[in-house]
Amino acid sequence: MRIGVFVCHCGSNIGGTVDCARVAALARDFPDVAYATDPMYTCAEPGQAAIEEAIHEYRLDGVVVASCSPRMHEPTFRRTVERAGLNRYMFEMANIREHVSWIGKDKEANTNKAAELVRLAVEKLRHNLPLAASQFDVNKRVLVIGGGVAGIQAALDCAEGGIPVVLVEREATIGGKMAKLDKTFPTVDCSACILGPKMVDVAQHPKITLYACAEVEEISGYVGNFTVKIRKRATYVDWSKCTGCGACTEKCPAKKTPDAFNEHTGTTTAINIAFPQAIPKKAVINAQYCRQLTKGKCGVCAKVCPTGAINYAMQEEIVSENVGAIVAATGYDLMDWRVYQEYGGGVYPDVITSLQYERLLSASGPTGGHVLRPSDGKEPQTVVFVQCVGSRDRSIGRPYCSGFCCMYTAKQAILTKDHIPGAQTFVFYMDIRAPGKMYDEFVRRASEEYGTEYIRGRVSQIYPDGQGRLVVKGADTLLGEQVEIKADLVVLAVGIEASKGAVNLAEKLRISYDNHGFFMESHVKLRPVETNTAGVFLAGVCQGAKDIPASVAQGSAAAAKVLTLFARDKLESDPQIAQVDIRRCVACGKCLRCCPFGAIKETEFRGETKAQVIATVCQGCGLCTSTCPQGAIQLQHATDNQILAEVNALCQC
Amino acid sequence: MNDTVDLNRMRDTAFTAQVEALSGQNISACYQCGNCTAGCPAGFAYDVQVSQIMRGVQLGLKDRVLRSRSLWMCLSCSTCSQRCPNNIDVAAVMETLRHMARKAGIVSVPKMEKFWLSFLNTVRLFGRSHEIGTMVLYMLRSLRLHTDVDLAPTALAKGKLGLLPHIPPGGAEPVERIFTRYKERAQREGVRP
Amino acid sequence: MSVLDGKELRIVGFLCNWCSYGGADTAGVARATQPTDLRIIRVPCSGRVDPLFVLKALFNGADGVLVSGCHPRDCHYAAGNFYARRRLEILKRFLPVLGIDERRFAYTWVSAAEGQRWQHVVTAFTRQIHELGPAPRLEDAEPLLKVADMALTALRPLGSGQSAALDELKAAIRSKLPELDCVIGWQQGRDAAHHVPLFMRKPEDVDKLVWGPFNVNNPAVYLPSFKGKKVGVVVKGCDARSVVELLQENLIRREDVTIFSMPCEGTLDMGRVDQALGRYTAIDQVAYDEAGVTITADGRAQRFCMADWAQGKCYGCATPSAVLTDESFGASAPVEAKATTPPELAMLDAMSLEERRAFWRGQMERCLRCYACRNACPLCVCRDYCVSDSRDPHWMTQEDTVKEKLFFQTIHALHLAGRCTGCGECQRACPVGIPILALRQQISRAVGELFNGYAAGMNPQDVPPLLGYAVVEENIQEQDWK
Amino acid sequence: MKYAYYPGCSAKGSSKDYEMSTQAVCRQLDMVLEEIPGWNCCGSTPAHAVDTELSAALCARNLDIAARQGAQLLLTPCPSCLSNLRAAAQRMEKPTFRQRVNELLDEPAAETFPEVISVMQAIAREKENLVKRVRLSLKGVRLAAYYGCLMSRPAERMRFEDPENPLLMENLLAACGAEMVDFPLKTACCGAAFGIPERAMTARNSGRILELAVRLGVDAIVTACPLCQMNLDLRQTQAGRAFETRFHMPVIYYTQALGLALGFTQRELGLHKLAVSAEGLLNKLDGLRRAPAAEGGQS
Repeated sequence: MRIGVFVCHCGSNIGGTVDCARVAALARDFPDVAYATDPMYTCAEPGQAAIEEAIHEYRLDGVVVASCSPRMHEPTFRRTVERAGLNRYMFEMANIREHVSWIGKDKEANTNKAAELVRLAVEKLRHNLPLAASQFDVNKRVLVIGGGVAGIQAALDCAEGGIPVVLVEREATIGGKMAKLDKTFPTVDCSACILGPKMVDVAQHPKITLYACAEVEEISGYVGNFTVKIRKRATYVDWSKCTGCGACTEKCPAKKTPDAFNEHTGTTTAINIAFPQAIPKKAVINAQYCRQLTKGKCGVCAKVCPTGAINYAMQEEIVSENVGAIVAATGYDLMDWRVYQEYGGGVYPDVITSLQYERLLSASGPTGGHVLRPSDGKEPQTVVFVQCVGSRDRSIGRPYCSGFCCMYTAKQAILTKDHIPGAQTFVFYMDIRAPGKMYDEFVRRASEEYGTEYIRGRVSQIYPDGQGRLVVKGADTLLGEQVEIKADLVVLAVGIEASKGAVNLAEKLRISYDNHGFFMESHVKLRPVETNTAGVFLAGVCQGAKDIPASVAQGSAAAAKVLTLFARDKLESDPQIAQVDIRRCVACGKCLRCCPFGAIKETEFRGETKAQVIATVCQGCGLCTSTCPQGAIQLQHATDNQILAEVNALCQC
Repeated sequence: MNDTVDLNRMRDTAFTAQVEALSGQNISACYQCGNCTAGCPAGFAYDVQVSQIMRGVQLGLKDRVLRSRSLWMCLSCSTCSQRCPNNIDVAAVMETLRHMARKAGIVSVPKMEKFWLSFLNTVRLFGRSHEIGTMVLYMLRSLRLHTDVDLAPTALAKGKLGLLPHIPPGGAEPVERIFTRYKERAQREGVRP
Repeated sequence: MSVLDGKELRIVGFLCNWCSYGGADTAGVARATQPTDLRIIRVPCSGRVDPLFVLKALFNGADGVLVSGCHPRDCHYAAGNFYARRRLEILKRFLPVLGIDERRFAYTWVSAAEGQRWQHVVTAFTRQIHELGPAPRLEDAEPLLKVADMALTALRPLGSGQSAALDELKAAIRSKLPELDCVIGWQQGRDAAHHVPLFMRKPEDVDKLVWGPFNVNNPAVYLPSFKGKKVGVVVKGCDARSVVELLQENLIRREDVTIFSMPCEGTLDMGRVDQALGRYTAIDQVAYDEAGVTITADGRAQRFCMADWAQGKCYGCATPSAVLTDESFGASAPVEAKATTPPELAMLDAMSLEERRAFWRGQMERCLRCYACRNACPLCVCRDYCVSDSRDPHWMTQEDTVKEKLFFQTIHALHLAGRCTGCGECQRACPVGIPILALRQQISRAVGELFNGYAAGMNPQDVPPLLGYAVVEENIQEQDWK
Repeated sequence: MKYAYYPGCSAKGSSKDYEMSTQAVCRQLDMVLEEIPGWNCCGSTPAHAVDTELSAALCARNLDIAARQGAQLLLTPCPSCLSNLRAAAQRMEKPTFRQRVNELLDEPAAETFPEVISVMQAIAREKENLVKRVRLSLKGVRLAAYYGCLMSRPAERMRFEDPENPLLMENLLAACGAEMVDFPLKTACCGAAFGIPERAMTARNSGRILELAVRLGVDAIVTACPLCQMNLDLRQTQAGRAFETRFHMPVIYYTQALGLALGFTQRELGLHKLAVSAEGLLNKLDGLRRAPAAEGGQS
């Protein structure tokens, strides 16, 4: 082999504490090194050109660049050697900046270490082989999981881009949490008015197939070629016949059915359409409360339905869809705040969640938009808002900030004044997080124009005073005093958690999730929409707390990623994947058992069972390689021999 | 007191570290939410609120913290610890600070110490606590002769207060030895017993 | 080229590309000063780190090895670090038996954002290695050849097995033989005091079948070579566990194998027996009594009481009857439920690290590199493609050094991690009698400690612990770097 | 069943009624409470307020006595004793601390101590037995359970139900027929520890609790703590003065309430020792019992 070594000075970044010329000189004595030099800036245009020239001039068939982290410039230099006609995998990097010059003070030790790292890279390179990517077809359809505002945005953008979309929603209607909101900050415009048209677009778009009351059951396949099984729950209403006229809901006698859409602030009927703007606007029977289904007698809805859509015998159904990409937009749920026994643990009717308060504010809510407190239906005069209930609280294992509570609390305080001009509002807060556009101004309006009293401190206890009001015991840390308020209504800004079932879905998607069930993006800053499973993208709060504008932006971003992926007819698979040596394989299945991606299958080879890597599924972790005792499955570009070469370069006594 | 807090001069990080070590609590975890203050049943009698004491410890304002009267008014009810969102055992910090103050000879509310010592004296003498004994000793120490005398008639009438101390069958000597050893050790280590 | 003499020690790091390598980068970007000893090898995932890489480095002069991956749950590959944690923890507990201080090896988790933590880990680990000083080399140890004798009591009475229902067994084999290609058992070998494997294909072959303490071979070793054929196998309790393990690993199929079993009363340590018999021309007689056997060779009679002359593994054997069987005859004496340390391991336990190095140095000098250990192992299924003589992957050189020879043993032991049933065939087959089983036993002990008493070869449905993981490992206490 | 028993000093003084009723109830449930011999004061709040090691030494001596008797469990009626004994046992798990404490003792304390639990927890284990032996139901009586601040906090030390909302007392009394209100201040501090040196603080905290109980319309506050009982009962006038009112709220021990249900007389339960008489409650009970008898003649 003829290897060229380029020891970068990176200005004084490396050259300051490493004798680069000496490293290059030492490198000339390493086996197979035909050329070594120490350029000032290797990644700059002239530096890259110099590599290309050297490859031609010295007939190099491999290049080592000793400079910054490969996480920074490996792709850059791979392209450089490729331009000069080498295979991109005949290139190695030695990280002598982040791992040497920036962390060590002793120039002699640094120089020595840099030379060793170059030697390590040279030894690795001597065991490298040219690798080539293979190509496969893409099924240009996308699955969007979750019909909240993020999912709706992703679905609409993809559909507008010409891509058929399958949208799966667990609830009876799309719209998610945003559909439950009365108004939105910082403009205080009506949530239903801005979300409604988008929901209708979803319903009417020819490219979008919507499954409501449905959940993803199983996912198999890989980027470009996923197969998804979707479980459609029994709604007991044939939606192809249901016109959404609502005749059934008027006549249904089971009027004590819990109203999940209204966050249990009221009750509804067993057959029900979630809210007037529901999409799809179809009735659904709640089997637990339906008299026909529980007791076998009633049948009122079937009698009154003008189209004969009621079908009490309906069974759930599994449908299969083939897609090339998946957007997860499963949103969030409120945490179960009843762990706060000091706030009553849910037994005081006038201590409610912020989402319940939205329903009380909303004209389509159970009180028709009049703020009436649950216990006695009276208008509250003193309303206390408590922030960070279940956020930033390590004692209950929720150290994170839920992100948008500060803003909606300000909004709710403003709306309270709009509804009850004489009301006094208090907000207990720890820090106000209002970094968005026009956000801080909005919060200040709440206190300056709407007279909301902001009190910096947490609330220790909330309890009834025995005279119909609630005692709120808090602190004003700015005053350095204990404070106490008698409130008519207390609204808790309850923290968010990943939506129920998120972890289960993550396992199906084979994507990572954090300790709290939020899905992990590929890179916190630079790949915030991608996951580590190719072809799976994230949108909205399922990835972490965010407000509506950010959710919508991420929905669009996810759609852009899907469209980018689908811009090509063929996809290339990364050649850095595992490969089976058929002779050595004894078909013991150990690799197959531990592969995190299900990328290994059994195959027949001349009558014998052998392992086979599904190239498009393999992600290149190499777990199989370190599992196989026979050494029969080798991760390309990180084979046993390549790593051994590195170990031997360092340790050889 | 109203002087600018000169953080270059007044910060005593060793103090913060010592409080952390003795109490076993991570003081830097406190983000000043005020929950401890909010729930404190003695807060109204404090000169410095609990959360402010925590802040003082964070900043290493040793003198200000150890001189606080609040340390002596803490009821040790642990409401603060129970509700701390950062899992800090605030009551343990308060107790640690009180012990540190005592050892440094700073007793901002002497009557509290007097009461405790009176109580412990009866325990030392009789092996068990004795209400009237405690009260008499306390009145003598604090010169508060009127203390609770209004209650005594009722309590005596109801047979709630025994005039004679109740001494364990084996005598009070084993308990007295504990106190003696404790006192000796405290003297050896040069701290206030 | 090497580390700077006197200043640095040789420390190798294996870092996953996604988290820890990024964390080290972050530390660099933050100019977080660190000791310069560490050299980093970038791997895709901590799950890619074969524990043998670590051993290779340690054998070849590394003074310390550090593996770092993504935090549990944050693995770029979802679960790679979970597998790594189990394997590396086993490795950590394996090192001392070789005479290597386990503090020379550490594994931890550092995310790409945790530059500070990385700086802290590197500094602390480097300090730890400097406190330990340069690693002593195996070759520098004074060879120690002595093998200590351990006093032993068995968990059940050992005996000569002569009350076994051999005739019924033979009848059963005869009746099944027509459906089977072959039944594997034992027959008399060169004389009545040595038994060898028997392959019964015809009814008259069955007459040759023998039972007793000379049946030392593990017939399970032959099963994989019969893959696809219908085969019967006569097993002792220990052999049955090998069969179960082979089933668990898909190396044989349940429907192809018929298991005949009788409770075993122990087998003789033929190494010691042969030594006691010395050179002889002919065996005159082998007479069995209830508790032992008397061998008369060249007119000289010697009695071998099973309680004293059994193989080491027999004393702690808790499964004298087959754990899985199709046809079984007779029941074993009750077994005392008690955890025991195998004698080979107990001997090493009693040694200091230095003595253990000296021990292996001395023992490995005697190794002939004949690979009889490998060939006798029922779970060594690579056979023609053993990594010991392979170029790709090229784990070992052909150099005849103590280091390479011991490295082969560690390969074998680690490849058997969580799989070795402790049948001891490797040690029995060793022509020079090196107690190599101890290495496997140490790993099995670690597996048992870590995975709630897991023992290999007990149930074909078990998931071998190293092919699985738990998000929270109850028994693994990770080093905290405070 | 036999239990090792640590009564605490107040049992011999200010809370003789607690002791009487506890003994009576336990006797009825076949629970034999055997006082550990030669026990001493746990040091209560003053000891740990002054020094943790001294406090632990006083406790350790008692734990040691119980341990040497071979007890697995040690019962105490008093939450303050419970808290101190448990704290000492917990702290002494740390070898350095144990060493310091042992230096104060005649001889080093036993390596393992019995677990200390409240008598209430032991009675709760006998709940079925209790229900069977109820002779006079408390039906119609409205009670507020008040645990005080020490019983359930700190949670990891006390391991006594939900630290904010324990329900053990409610369950026991409800099993006897009583109507238990949700009492949000059930674990609030009454300030008893400072009853002597800092009356204002005590009056204010006690007053809050009494005020809420009055508003909730209960017939009595039921407590498990001798300090709380004495404070809320004996100092009720002081608290009333601070709140510019006159409270009349009986504060009884839960064992007294259980004792009534089990058919003991007022005297057997020490109810005559209350400063604020429970006559109203007792009359109500009597009335309630007579009423159904008059109506249907059933017993």
